[in-house]
Amino acid sequence: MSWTSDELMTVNAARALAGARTCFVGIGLPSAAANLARRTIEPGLVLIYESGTLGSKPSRLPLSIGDGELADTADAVVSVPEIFNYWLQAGRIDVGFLGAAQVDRYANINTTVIDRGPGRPEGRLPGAGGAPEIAASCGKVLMVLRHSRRNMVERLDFVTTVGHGSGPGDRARLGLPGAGPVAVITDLGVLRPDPDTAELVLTELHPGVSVEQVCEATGWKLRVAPDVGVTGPPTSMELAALRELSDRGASDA
Amino acid sequence: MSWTSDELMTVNAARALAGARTCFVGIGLPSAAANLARRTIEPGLVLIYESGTLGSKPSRLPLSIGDGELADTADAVVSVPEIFNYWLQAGRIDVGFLGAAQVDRYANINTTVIDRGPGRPEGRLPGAGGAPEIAASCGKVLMVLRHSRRNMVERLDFVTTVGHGSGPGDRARLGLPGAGPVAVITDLGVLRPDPDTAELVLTELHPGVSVEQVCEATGWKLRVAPDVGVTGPPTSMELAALRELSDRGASDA
Amino acid sequence: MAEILSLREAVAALVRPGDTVAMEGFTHLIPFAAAHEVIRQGITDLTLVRMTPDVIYDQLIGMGAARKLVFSWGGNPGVGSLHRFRDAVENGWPRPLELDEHSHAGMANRYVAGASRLPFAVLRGYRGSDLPGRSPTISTVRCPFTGEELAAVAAVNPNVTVIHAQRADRAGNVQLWGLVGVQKEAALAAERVLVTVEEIVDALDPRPGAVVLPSWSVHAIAVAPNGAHPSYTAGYTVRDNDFYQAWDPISRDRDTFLAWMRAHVLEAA
Amino acid sequence: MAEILSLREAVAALVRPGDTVAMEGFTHLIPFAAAHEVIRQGITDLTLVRMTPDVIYDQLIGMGAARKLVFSWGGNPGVGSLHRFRDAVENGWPRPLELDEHSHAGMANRYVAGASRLPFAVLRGYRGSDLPGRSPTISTVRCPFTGEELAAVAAVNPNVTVIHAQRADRAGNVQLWGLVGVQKEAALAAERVLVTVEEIVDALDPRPGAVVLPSWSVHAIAVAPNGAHPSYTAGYTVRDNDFYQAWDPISRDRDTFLAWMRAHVLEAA
Repeated sequence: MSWTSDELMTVNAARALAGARTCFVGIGLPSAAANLARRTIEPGLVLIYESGTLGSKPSRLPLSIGDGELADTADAVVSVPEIFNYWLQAGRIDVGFLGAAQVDRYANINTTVIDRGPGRPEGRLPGAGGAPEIAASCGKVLMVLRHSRRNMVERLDFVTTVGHGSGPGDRARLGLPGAGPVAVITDLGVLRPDPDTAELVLTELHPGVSVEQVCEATGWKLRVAPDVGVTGPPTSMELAALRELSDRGASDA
Repeated sequence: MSWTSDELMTVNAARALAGARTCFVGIGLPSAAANLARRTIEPGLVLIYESGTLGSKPSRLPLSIGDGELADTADAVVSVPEIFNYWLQAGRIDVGFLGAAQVDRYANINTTVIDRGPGRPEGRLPGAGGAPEIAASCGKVLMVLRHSRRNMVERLDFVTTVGHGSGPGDRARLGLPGAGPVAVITDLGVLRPDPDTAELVLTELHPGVSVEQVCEATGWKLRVAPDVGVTGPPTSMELAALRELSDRGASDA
Repeated sequence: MAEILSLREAVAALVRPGDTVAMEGFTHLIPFAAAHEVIRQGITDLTLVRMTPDVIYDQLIGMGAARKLVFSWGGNPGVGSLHRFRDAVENGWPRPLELDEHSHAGMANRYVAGASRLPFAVLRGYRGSDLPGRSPTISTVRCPFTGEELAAVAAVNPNVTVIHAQRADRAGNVQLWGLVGVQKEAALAAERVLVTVEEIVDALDPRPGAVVLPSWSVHAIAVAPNGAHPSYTAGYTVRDNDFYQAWDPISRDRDTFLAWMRAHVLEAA
Repeated sequence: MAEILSLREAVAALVRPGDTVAMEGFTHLIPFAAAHEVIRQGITDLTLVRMTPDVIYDQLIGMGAARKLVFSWGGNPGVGSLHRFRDAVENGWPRPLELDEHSHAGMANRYVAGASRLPFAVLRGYRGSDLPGRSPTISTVRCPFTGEELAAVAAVNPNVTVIHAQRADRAGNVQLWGLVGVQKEAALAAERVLVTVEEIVDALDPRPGAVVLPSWSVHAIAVAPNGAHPSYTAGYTVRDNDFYQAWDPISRDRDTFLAWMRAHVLEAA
């Protein structure tokens, strides 16, 4: 059986949701992962979208966070202010699942602007969306993005969303209640914050990926766990579920 | 045709709603008046109850502000926080209609405690309810209560709700956006604030009531308008509508 | 996830002596059955929170379950005074009752802040009123943009909120409709949430005006048919207006009250 | 009371050059037809407010209608960038675009404050983010009870809010359901409210999940069937996902964009 690197990423992102009860699903790749988790490892996972749906059970991947099926299949639909104030901010959500344009070694995120160098205008990214408060208030945060030196950078051009700030203790100092990012899942492997330094460390490679490849694709000098592991290959069931989902909708929801 | 003094009060309270589009209906006598207005002088009047109903059209007088018919006949039912924040506080309501336990010459209201004199415990009244913010935020305020030295007092034991404070300019100084009380309708007549002093002045007597009677029933030295008028007697239509309402429900809603 | 328990089990599991307890329901859906179970279990020293204390708190206060009341309007709606409430406040019977007193707008916003896990809420309220002088949970805050001074009220976060709803499904999702009052906010403000329902159904078909509390926001559900009586449950029961009127003479006298509670609450169920 | 007008009349009556205009709808119920009418009437110098600018604002911005954008996420959902938005921000074409940029939580609360007629709202937000440094409408406030410092955001009070809804009755009461987003708050925050609807009906029978805006909170209603296209109206139309994908190549190039707008907006209607 063969698979693409995007499939490896999504399957592993879904696996990271094992044990989660509720997930605030950010726009982008997270929606594919969270929907796959509901079909595989965590069938009871409650999907929460910032468009106001609690407990959506879409039959296909939504193209946008406002697809009608998210509302039609939800346990409850609430207003956007309510979803942010009563549900997210109140700390009721176990996992926040985010994509990102730029990530640094402390899992901080930039989705606002790209510095293109002196004399050139800033490049525009979509903006913050729900991310700053998702990352602040969920019990923990998962991130999923494609691995490249453009995405995994030495220094963010702008801090839209705080992961671990400038290191240990920063979240507490800033008054961010959740534990923050616990894993960054890419198409090459999985990075996790070192418990002592909060710096992202390569802890797992996807099958067939080398440490050198990952270091090469990372914009900072990436630390590698001494006992770096290899993620289990996608099972046929995982792939079948993912492909069924993707056939029915967009893969980059 | 004959009528009771309570009927005189309610009929005149209803008449005071002429021209109003929306009315925030306080608990107590105001509900009878507002419902009568909908059946007589102002059929399009939109009744708003603090229980969260916008546009209730009850067929009988509700015993409480939470009777099911208020919700069943409403254009919209919203939560209690919403009714206070988005509808009342936002200044969308033309008239606030309040009852009161104690009123002073500036139409301030006490519904909290009664001072029973030295060594005796305070007498307990029900409390503020919605009144402080109804009186603050509605375009104008009407009040309805039975006239007695116990109710119309020289000095309030407690200021629960500000009418005109201690006189002209006080509402502006306090930042109260609405115009405040414009009429106090009792079972003896109608008092209105003097435009210059904001003090309540007797402007109209109900048919058969004398100025002396009203002064006698008022706890402060009541000023009387030079051209004090007499309210029109209840029409047979008003009385019939009121009696039909009352027969169907409680008269002191 | 909500557990479906008997009312006795649910109250025993969730309500503890000394707790701050909110029983909400704005005239509609007042959780009388749960309050009676609290009385039967002798749970006391409670701080009771409720916008409109009503007959339900008159009963709890008269039975000595409360040390403090947080509220905004305490009357028998459409009837008159709450005699047990007044007796406790005026005469300390059966025990003194501390008060924290607000306006409705203030109380509603205290629940909103609680549900949002903010320490306070902002409103245009209390201006010129004597209420702030009596409450440590009313203060002011200045707008950082306009300089305007506004009222601030402290969040309410009960240990337990108790509400009554039309129904729940077997997974523990709760559905209520009609006048929904401040129940969502009161529930989400609490550490623990107990919901009594008219019935458990297989599926919650959508209803106009319904609020749904997902199972994972509720801790215990107990079936209590007619559990809001003498209040009502839209679609199931009607308000027993006669009872509210009958409560006036029952509650005026301490002994009559106690005899009634003994016969109808302590020795019932 | 809401007046029922043609879309042309309603836009002409309510939207003025230089206005602050919010067109809301969180993916669902986006008022495209009204936006196109604004473009056709050449109303310009607008400050556009919207949580998720989306294709609707890409079109207004690309046609030069906006001088400023207040927002929290500006992309083509599920597809990619908004090219006209980026061209305006990065290259000032067809005119420079000033930005006031928030998070979703911040924007949602700005509307809540606006609807409540408070000058600001409080939230736990923006902590550690660079966003406050770029926006004059983000500040802090201290809790008077706990001393905690929280984010404060300035209220948004548009001159006009434009929304699309399923239907209105002849009296001008408006009903919308499905994902209701932030439309109630956006409407109630505005001085003037314009609602386009799929149809006018005799009576609004109650619907699960429906929000009703009473006639007296709305200023003009215009019938615009399929008026949310390429967005959708639950119960009436489905989202045109193909259009969102097609918009990417159309909007990448200035001339292609202008030709498309000429053919499909300016010369349509």
